[in-house]
Amino acid sequence: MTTHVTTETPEIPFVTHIGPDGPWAGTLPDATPDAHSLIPLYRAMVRTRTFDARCVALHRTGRLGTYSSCLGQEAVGVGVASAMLEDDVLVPSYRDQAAQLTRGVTPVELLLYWGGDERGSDFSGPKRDFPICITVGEHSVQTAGVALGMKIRKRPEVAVCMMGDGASSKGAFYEAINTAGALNLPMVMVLVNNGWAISVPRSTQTVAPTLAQKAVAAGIPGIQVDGNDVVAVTDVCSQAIERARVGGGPTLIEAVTYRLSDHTTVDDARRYRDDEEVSAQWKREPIARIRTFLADQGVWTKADEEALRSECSDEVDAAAEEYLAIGPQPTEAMFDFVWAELPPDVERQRIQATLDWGKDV
Amino acid sequence: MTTHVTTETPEIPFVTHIGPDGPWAGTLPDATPDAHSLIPLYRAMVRTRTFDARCVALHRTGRLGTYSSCLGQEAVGVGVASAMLEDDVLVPSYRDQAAQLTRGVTPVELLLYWGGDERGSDFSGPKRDFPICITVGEHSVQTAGVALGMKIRKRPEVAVCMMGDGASSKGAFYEAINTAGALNLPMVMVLVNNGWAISVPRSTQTVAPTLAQKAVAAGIPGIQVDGNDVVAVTDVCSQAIERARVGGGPTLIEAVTYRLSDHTTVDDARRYRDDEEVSAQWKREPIARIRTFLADQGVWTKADEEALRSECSDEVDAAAEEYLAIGPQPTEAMFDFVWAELPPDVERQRIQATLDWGKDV
Amino acid sequence: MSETTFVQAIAMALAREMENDDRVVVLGEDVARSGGVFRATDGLLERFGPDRVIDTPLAETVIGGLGVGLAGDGMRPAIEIQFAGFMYSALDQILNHASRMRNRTRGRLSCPMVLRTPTGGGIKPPEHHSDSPEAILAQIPGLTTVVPSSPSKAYGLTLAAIRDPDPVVILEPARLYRATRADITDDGVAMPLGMSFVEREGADVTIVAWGGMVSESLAAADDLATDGIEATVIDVATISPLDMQPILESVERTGRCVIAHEAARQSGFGAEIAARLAEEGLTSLLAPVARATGYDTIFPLARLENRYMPNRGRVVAAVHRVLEYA
Amino acid sequence: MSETTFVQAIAMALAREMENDDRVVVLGEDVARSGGVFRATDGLLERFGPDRVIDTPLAETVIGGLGVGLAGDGMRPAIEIQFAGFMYSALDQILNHASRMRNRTRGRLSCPMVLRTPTGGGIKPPEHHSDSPEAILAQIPGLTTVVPSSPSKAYGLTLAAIRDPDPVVILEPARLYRATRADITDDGVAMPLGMSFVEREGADVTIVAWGGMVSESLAAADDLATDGIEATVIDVATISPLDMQPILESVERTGRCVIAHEAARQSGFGAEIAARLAEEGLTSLLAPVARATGYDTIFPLARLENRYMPNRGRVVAAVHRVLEYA
Ligand SMILES: Cc1ncc(C[n+]2csc(CCOP(=O)(O)OP(=O)(O)O)c2C)c(N)n1
Ligand SMILES: Cc1ncc(C[n+]2csc(CCOP(=O)(O)OP(=O)(O)O)c2C)c(N)n1
Ligand SMILES: [Mg+2]
Ligand SMILES: [Mg+2]
Repeated sequence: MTTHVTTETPEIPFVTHIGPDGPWAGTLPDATPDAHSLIPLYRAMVRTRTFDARCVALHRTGRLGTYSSCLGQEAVGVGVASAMLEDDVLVPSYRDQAAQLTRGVTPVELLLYWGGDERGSDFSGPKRDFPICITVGEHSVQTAGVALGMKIRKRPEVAVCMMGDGASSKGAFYEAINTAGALNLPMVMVLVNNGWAISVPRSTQTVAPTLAQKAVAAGIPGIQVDGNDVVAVTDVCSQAIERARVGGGPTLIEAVTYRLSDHTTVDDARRYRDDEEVSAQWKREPIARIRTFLADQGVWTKADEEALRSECSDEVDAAAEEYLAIGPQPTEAMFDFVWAELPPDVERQRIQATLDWGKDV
Repeated sequence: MTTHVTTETPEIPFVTHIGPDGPWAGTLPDATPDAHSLIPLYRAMVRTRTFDARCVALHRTGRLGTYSSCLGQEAVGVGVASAMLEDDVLVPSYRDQAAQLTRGVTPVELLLYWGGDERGSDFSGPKRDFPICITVGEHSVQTAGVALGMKIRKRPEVAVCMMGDGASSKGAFYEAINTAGALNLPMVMVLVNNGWAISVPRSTQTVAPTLAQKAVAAGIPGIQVDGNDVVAVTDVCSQAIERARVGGGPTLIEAVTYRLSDHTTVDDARRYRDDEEVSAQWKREPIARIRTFLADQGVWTKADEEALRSECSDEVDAAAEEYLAIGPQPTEAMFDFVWAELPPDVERQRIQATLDWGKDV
Repeated sequence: MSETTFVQAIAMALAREMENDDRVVVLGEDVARSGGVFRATDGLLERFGPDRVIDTPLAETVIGGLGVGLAGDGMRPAIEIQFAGFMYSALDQILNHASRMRNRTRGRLSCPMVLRTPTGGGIKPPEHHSDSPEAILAQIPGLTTVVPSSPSKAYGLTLAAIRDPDPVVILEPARLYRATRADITDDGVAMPLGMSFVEREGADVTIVAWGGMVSESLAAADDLATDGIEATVIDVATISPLDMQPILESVERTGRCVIAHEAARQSGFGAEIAARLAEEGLTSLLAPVARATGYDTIFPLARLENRYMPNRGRVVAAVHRVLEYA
Repeated sequence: MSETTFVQAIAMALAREMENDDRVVVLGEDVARSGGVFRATDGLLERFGPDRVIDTPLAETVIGGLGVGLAGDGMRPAIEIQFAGFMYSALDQILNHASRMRNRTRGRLSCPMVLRTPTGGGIKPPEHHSDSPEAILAQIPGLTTVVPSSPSKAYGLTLAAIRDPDPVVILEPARLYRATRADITDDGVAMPLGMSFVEREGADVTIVAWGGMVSESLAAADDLATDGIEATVIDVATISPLDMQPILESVERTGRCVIAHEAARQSGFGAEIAARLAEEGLTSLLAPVARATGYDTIFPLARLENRYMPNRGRVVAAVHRVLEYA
């Protein structure tokens, strides 16, 4: 007699509303009930892409540090941010500019950050949003902490974490979703599966056919969404966030998208992936399909498009100019935010450092 | 229109052959094809329990350190060890005495270890088995390393990790099974779900209805087995191990058992759990049911039982006596295995230490 | 009458501050239902309920992360790691996140979390239960690390830690939990962080210690006194930021210094104190500095524990060494 | 003609030892297909195939654990952590397991693994990419930690590390990867671990440095020489176990010592060296020891990086301080 050791793979829903290949069938979801409601999302995506392209250009000319482009992933961030309320808290990774911009982090702040200036994380807009997390996946557990605080204070708020497919291999990610389930936290985890973690393809991270099914380990719902369909992302995130808001617990969302850019401005992706893969993915990119849809629906004209383009580049021009005009912080800025009150010995170092370097820089 | 964010919970097989309530139906599995083949398993369980009780007694009288009893969990360890070949490698936790004893770690070695002497981890039997892991869950990732080495060297060997339900909450556990899946490693992970992690019940660790389903996150098979049924444990482990041996990849096994003892000899479980729960679990304990079965099958007599009991206590008596006669290591033993070659400065410390304490202790 | 143990003093401070400030929450493994494996959170669940006293899953990274997330968004978490040797999985959270939150955001966010964990040897536990990682923590700017050495300091420094606007790690010497008792008035008065305490004054030698080594050093001072040697004993109490002033002042008078700690010698926190003496107290030194520390070996299992841990005898021997120096 | 860069020297050493010993395997994030984000494992996949050069999932705990498991069962893994600042999730594996395996099993098992990781500042990267955690590692008995300061040391010490019977962490100064070149013969000759190297001799002052600070210190020595000040420069190279002998001997001659490192000052590894001087070199010291180090603040983002990192100028200033001391 043998006992069969098998496990069925659970069926993971995959949500898409507006695909890459034109004609769309059926109604729109509640979160974006008509074509007009999609215009802000479309605008946010174009704004992000304009900003993103400028960042890459600024790096090329030595005026910005290493920068991780979100080219092709704009729908995820815009969808996530659109589904959030102001009082919700976003805990982002380094490639979530789309969400950050849409939540009100300013282009100048992001430029400062990527230009190597801590002031870029002093967001004037979403004051409670966490700074960008560079240590892959470690912010997932912090998001659980933010969500726990919301729950303890009985506030109708939700904490949202965004991170990559690579990050889904980190133990922290699992501890975060498992604990969010165990404590029934108002948390939404968005895995931005862009196919690559630097040079490592998604298939190397795990043999699980979907990342969404990792939710099963935590006993929470998991869902896959077309991450290049801003309508689908907004829909799925809205539902997950609203469910979390009313005590329904956490959700894991896998947004399937693609990193059209290099990993960062100091990476050359042609060393490890085929051009054909990239060109094929350009057909799925998130902006064109919505533009087509909006035009088909008669709510978006060539003139609208031109106006938007020049509005976006004007904004980004102005932001770049402002950013470039901001001098570095003075030397003592290294000391001024390490502790609320500087220990006397470090105060001595501060004085020495400012003497060494002179105060005007 | 709304999209329903739901995930079905996968069906997790639960394997049991010989339940607590007598009559057993059907044939025995391949790994233990007839009643005679169960006798060694039964003997190993009784031996373990005898040893375990002695350890608790030795602690009570101050002759052993803190000790974590495996009372009620004997079937898991015996089943796991019986399913392994000599050249497989066990990476155990602190409550896996049953598996260790069955693999050939001697009672004296275990007594030395729990008596606070490093020589207890210098196993004379299973020379490649890893030492007991105290940092919960951290050995899971090491097991993946052992398995990777086996795979690289193309050896027909399997690495087996054992750990608790609490350990299943650690990120290391997830990284281990996910990586074992990704690299298709010959590894078997046995989660010994004994209902408690010190004072924290299984239900606090996760809302996942089973621990076995955590396998879904790694894309590997997961299965639940009645951990108090040594036949079922041996069956399921044998299949998983043999599958791994021939390149079929890792398996996650959840063995459902119960910690009948306190967490350790310095814990008092009555402070956090009900006596009724414990008494109810005594009815499920693993030894009586096999004894009944063997007796029913006519392969085990009262005389056999008496002989076994006295054999076991004789062995444990002798072991305890031998253990108690072993003096502590000399002071310099603290130095002699830190590096293969002691750095000169530490050599000076070694000389100083031996002078300070005198050499004969 | 002395009646409060070290561990009860901690529970008292936690309860006091939970009473004072409803942002304070306690979380960790076994802290709620069982009140902590050492009883440091005893009674808190009953008193403050399951919203504020939380048994987490067994996972140190998320325990650290819950602390960072809670504190970064306005709460005052006091998290427990069951033993210092299990803290390393949370180190990324402590080092890269908790200690840097204020700096990274230019003060927009901060991280007033407390991480409590038992430290040190002396209780003959299983492997990995005797770590003394204070020197690792001392390398983390933005983090405060304290090691109370008595019930009153446990009470006062725990209160201060919870009230501090930045992250604080409290290393609690496990061997003191029940070994020491004192009269403590639960008056909610904190002791200052960032201050070394002179526990005893003597003109012949300065002994610097913290945590479990403070009582050993005081005992050593007693032994020395019977030989007519008068020692100053300084309890560093706050490892970082270090208050060097009393040490420098004392060594100016005594000219001789012994530093005692349980951790291995190399790169232990004693090195920093000795270095500061070599930088700022060189002219005071009449003899080489001596360190009475754990050896540069692995903390042994129970049977050799006493051979490893520096004790009053080793402190006395070190004092004789620095005194005999011509 | 000088032609091998620091990072190429590492790749060369890895290839050499993979050729020599088929137990050697390389694993980590991006090490195979891409040859490492800095190219330190360039060409290895092509040469040794996917069984021995392995891209792991993005998970530092399991990368550490794979190392421990492989090494504990007879292999010779050389794992890569992409930046030192991401090593903390693997610290439990390094500290509790890799470094203790031999001791815990009384020599039955050992853990000859190598962990390579870029360290230090100077490349203006994003946050968390500039950590210098050598003093954390120096507190771990049973672990060897090296910081090569040149292409030839990178080659020789990497070979030695792989051949060492115990775990070795190699901290590779990222700013040296491409900044330095040397003529290297790929002869498979290792350099000794556990040895400090005198890089330059001078009678006036001893400068002790490692990694990226060695070239800054040599540059400082050049600057000082134009003022007639002759400095000895010692490259510690192996942080732990520390070879103090050349330092003590040099300070005996010079009487003055400056220790330079990038990490924050408090409890940095400079403290251990200064402490050893206070213990064993006190009579040699004609002036207080000085440390030219990073400040006790968070390593800043790119724009202030140069303000944070100690450089030849700060080393020179420190030398003047110890020389001016009467
Ligand atoms: C803990 C940690 N390990 C390694 C790195 C180096 N690193 C930066 S980005 C990256 C890949 C991340 O991939 P993914 O999570 O898929 O996000 P993506 O970059 O694709 O958005 C790696 C390995 C890091 N920043 N943090
Ligand atoms: C990393 C780590 N955290 C905490 C502890 C303290 N501790 C020892 S056993 C234990 C509970 C473990 O529960 P489980 O994994 O279910 O195993 P069991 O003891 O039930 O066999 C805890 C929290 C530890 N040893 N290691
Ligand atoms: Mg990715
Ligand atoms: Mg358990």
